[in-house]
Amino acid sequence: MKIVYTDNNATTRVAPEVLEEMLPYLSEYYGNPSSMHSFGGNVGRAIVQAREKVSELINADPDEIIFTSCGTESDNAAIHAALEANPEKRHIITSNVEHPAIKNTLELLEKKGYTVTYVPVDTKGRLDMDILYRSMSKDTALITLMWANNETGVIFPIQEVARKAKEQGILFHTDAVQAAGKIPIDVKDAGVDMLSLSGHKIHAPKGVAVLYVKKGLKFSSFMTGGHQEKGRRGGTENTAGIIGLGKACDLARAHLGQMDTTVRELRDYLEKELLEKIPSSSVNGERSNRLPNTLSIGFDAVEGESILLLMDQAGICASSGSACTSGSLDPSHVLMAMKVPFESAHGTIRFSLSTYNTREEMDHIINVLPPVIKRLRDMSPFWKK
Amino acid sequence: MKIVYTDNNATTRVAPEVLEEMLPYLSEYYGNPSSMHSFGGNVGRAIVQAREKVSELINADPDEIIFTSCGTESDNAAIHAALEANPEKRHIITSNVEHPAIKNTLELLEKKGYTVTYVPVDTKGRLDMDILYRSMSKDTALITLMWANNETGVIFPIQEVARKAKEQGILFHTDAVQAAGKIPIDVKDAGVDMLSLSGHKIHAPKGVAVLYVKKGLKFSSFMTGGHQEKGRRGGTENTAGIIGLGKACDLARAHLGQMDTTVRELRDYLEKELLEKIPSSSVNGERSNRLPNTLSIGFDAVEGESILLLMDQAGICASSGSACTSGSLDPSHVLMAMKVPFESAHGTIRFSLSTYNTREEMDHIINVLPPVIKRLRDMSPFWKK
Amino acid sequence: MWEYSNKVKDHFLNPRNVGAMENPDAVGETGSLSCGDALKLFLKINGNDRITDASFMTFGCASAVASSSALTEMVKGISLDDALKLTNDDIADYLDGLPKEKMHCSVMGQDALRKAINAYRGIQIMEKPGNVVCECFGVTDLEIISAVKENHLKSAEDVTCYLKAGGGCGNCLERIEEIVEEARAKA
Amino acid sequence: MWEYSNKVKDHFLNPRNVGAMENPDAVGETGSLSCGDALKLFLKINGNDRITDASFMTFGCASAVASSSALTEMVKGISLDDALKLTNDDIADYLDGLPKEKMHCSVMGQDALRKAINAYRGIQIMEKPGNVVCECFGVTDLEIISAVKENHLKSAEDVTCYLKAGGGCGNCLERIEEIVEEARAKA
Ligand SMILES: Cc1ncc(COP(=O)(O)O)c(C=O)c1O
Ligand SMILES: Cc1ncc(COP(=O)(O)O)c(C=O)c1O
Ligand code: FES
Ligand code: FES
Repeated sequence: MKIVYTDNNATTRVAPEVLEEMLPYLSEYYGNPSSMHSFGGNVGRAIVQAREKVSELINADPDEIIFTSCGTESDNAAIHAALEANPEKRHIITSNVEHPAIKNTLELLEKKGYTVTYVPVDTKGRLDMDILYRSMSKDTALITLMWANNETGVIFPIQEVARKAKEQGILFHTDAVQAAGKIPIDVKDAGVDMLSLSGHKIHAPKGVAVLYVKKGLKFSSFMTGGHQEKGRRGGTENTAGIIGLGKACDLARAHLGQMDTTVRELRDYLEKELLEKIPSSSVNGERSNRLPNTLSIGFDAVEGESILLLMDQAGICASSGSACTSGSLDPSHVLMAMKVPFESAHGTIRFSLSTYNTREEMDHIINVLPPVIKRLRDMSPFWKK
Repeated sequence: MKIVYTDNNATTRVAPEVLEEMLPYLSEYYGNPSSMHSFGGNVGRAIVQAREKVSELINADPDEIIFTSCGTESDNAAIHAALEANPEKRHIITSNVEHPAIKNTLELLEKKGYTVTYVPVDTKGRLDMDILYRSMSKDTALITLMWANNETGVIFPIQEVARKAKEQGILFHTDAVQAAGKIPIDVKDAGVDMLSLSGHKIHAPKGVAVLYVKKGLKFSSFMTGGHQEKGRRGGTENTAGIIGLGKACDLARAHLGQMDTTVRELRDYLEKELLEKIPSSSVNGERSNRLPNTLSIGFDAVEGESILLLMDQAGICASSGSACTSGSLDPSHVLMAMKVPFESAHGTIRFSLSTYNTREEMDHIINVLPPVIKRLRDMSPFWKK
Repeated sequence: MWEYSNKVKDHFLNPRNVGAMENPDAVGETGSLSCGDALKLFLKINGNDRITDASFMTFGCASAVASSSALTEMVKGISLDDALKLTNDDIADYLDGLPKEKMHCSVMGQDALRKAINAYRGIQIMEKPGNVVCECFGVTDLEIISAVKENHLKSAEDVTCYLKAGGGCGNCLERIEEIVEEARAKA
Repeated sequence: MWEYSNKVKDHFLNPRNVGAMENPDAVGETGSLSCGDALKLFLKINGNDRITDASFMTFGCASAVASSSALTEMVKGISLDDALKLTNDDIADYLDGLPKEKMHCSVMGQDALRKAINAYRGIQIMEKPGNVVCECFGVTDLEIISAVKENHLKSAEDVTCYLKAGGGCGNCLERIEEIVEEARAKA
């Protein structure tokens, strides 16, 4: 059965060009980039190039790029660095729809005596700017906001907040794990101090990611050890992963236009058809200000896992709006924060596209989904025909 | 030119069998193991198997295995967990020859108010057991000792110390990054609470490692985020790396015998010949109690980098006993701790073999090195013929 | 994906006895929209207190559907007294097991069945004995204690798997852990 | 591996003028065994204060050898006054540059040359002007200040690259940073 993969906000396929670039470093060029022998030196040079490519995607300087192992590590490292740089400040500002990498980390810090303001979003997933600005104080060490939301794709006004943060001398970090490669990112223009991105969301392999740290920022390592990454991240470098990420950033840069046109059109087509063909369905998040590849759509009176498994029978991969794989049974905290009614929150599906998706694939989904929803509604005690 | 690679304590080649096992997960099986769709589920199953294979190498249970990104992360995570589990204790014991992943991390903790005892080693690299035992107290949260030293290969009496630690209710962690795959490791028999190992030292790729955490130990995550690794390590799993590591552990287990025989014989042969052919040369570390693959040998009155570069001209890869790639100019802290005289410390070379090395390769080194040392001595102001 | 048994998959993909029943003799309802799963069980009961037919409507995940479907198959033809003896474990066994995280689906089946029979017999069960511990899912301490005993639960995590309690905001987890420890100490 | 220029590689692999000189007119020594590199420079000087021959013995890394070799080539045939004007940057330039972390090797060359010439001229240079800041490498504050000025150093890290100071135990790094800042403020 052909797989229709529309779960690209969860993870992406490794681009064949990326794998090709990696393979030599998984076979003959296995040297340690820190080694003295020229065998290791070759690898070191390839890493220099990868660093340049990554920096070009976000308009950073190469030595502002620190390679890490995942978006979660980048987020952890950014928070750690901000607090170490401001040991006397005890307040952090974030939103209430952040990824667990930020959310859970900050919740632990609350237990250690930090105060965290979780700025709420409205029913469209938009940040309450008023609360955000009013919560900024002399005691604020860090503002961390995701550039775009992984579930709804809603984009936050990063540049605007970064400017305000700078005015008040507050460090600003953005989790751009979902934004990178989908919309243009320019760290200089946006004025952010730190930024996270993760390789496996942009067709690089899992196990490699980036923390951008603005030049001049006093950075304390999260992962302490050897002198790798100029002493900013200990641990032998994931050479093949890093080299793959370099190539993936090249490709992502080349594909930004396509994201904004082809991919957006496919998403809009899928959205329009599903809304039309399936009654009592609704889109989550501000439609006009979303990532071009993301569609979060709720179907009343049915439950997400069941929808996913029936779609799976037809080869369609997507995500649900619940966090049930984690053992939690509530709708995701993002949908709860947006006050999406339980009625549709439990039945929310996220489709997230990539440049590999086609119109035929959208048509397949559009054919498969309406009878799936009908079948589940027919057995739902909450469905009022 | 054929490369003679004898720098396996730095990093190893990815075994072809390992790469083969990984490749499907770098191409068609790119799903997220946490996903609901069966596409991701396949990957999840492969990870379950890898976890079993890893646990077999060290006689652990599969759910005692936490996958991390590097040995450094495992070390950081172990220290973090031990301190979180004992919030009232402020003392840590370690040796003065640990890897920077431990050493630098503990030095930072000293700045935060912890007391660290760095138990010294003697000139053979053996731990001072008396100081070690006398430093244990009610305030000790953690003893962390490397199983085997990366530079000299000297093995510490892990089981003995673990037993004493247990008697006194002190958590015991061992950095087995160099020991794993080279000598048998049995966590149950040794009685350790936590153990680090790193994939790229045992023919898996760089970017994947393991922290073993004994069942029942109260574990606080170092990397906080999603529910991966049963909530003990956030971040999307490095699936291909993990699957490769599973295979590498299988191979390592199968090759343990060969390590103890063939590899040890090659090492001993190399050692004997070099000592014989090169005057004023000496082995660092207790010869009778070393990893079978490691030879740290010092040549008086010459400098390591020069030796390495001249060997590099003949295709031989090894390491020097200085940390000069890190910008430091002193001999390594390990050689300093052993009070190796500057005379030979600056001229120390580490050869570290693997099961891929051959007798012909040893002969190549034995032919190349004597004239190299002579040539450098001829221009050294410190060489007294 | 949850590693479902083939039986679970079969009952999810081809659920038996789906749909509202006309003129049922007994109805049992449990769960709610906000909880993420709910089951409405319909029974036909003959003069001998024997269940002659059963059907269900379910809102929930695959294992909720499969548990409901299995339940209706299991109760057809047995006496009410025997039906009352059915436990959630029996439902899980019938399906060749459920992932631990999904055991609450079988609990839901047991619950709806008992409610239906009790209602049929005119027995008034106090809706919620004990004090509510988990606000998110309205679970009481007595419910937790009895689940700990019946299903040999060992931790708050287990309780969440069986009763969902603790699976929402998580505020109640510490209290649940205490209750589990007490109940285990007494057992 | 350090990314050495082809010139550095050539002078390392094929060093010119290696070896002790018989009856040299001047000798300059710098560095030590404990420091990890050392250079002994030998000069022949004619009646016109012109260097007619030079040779060296070096203990150290590839760039130390290459810097020594380059130095001997550079000084042959020039006057002592011109030789005194040679700086470490000249040596590095001659080699098409040195990695920053290895600049101290060129400093060593300059140092040995000045010592040899001063000794030849009978000038007594106070061995170590200033107060020792870095115990590990015996480097003084005045040495640091002059290196900061001559080589436009910006940080303690730069000082380590040029003078090694700070590259051992690291205890002196804070003090070096202070000195650098002061010196830059005055410059
Ligand atoms: C003893 C020891 N511990 C820890 C490490 C760190 O491992 P990694 O480079 O995978 O972070 C190494 C490897 O250099 C090592 O030899
Ligand atoms: C917004 C956001 N931040 C962080 C992460 C974590 O990235 P990783 O899984 O690479 O740790 C993700 C991915 O799930 C994400 O979507
Ligand atoms: S009160 Fe129990 S999960 Fe919220
Ligand atoms: S005193 Fe300067 S490095 Fe030790």
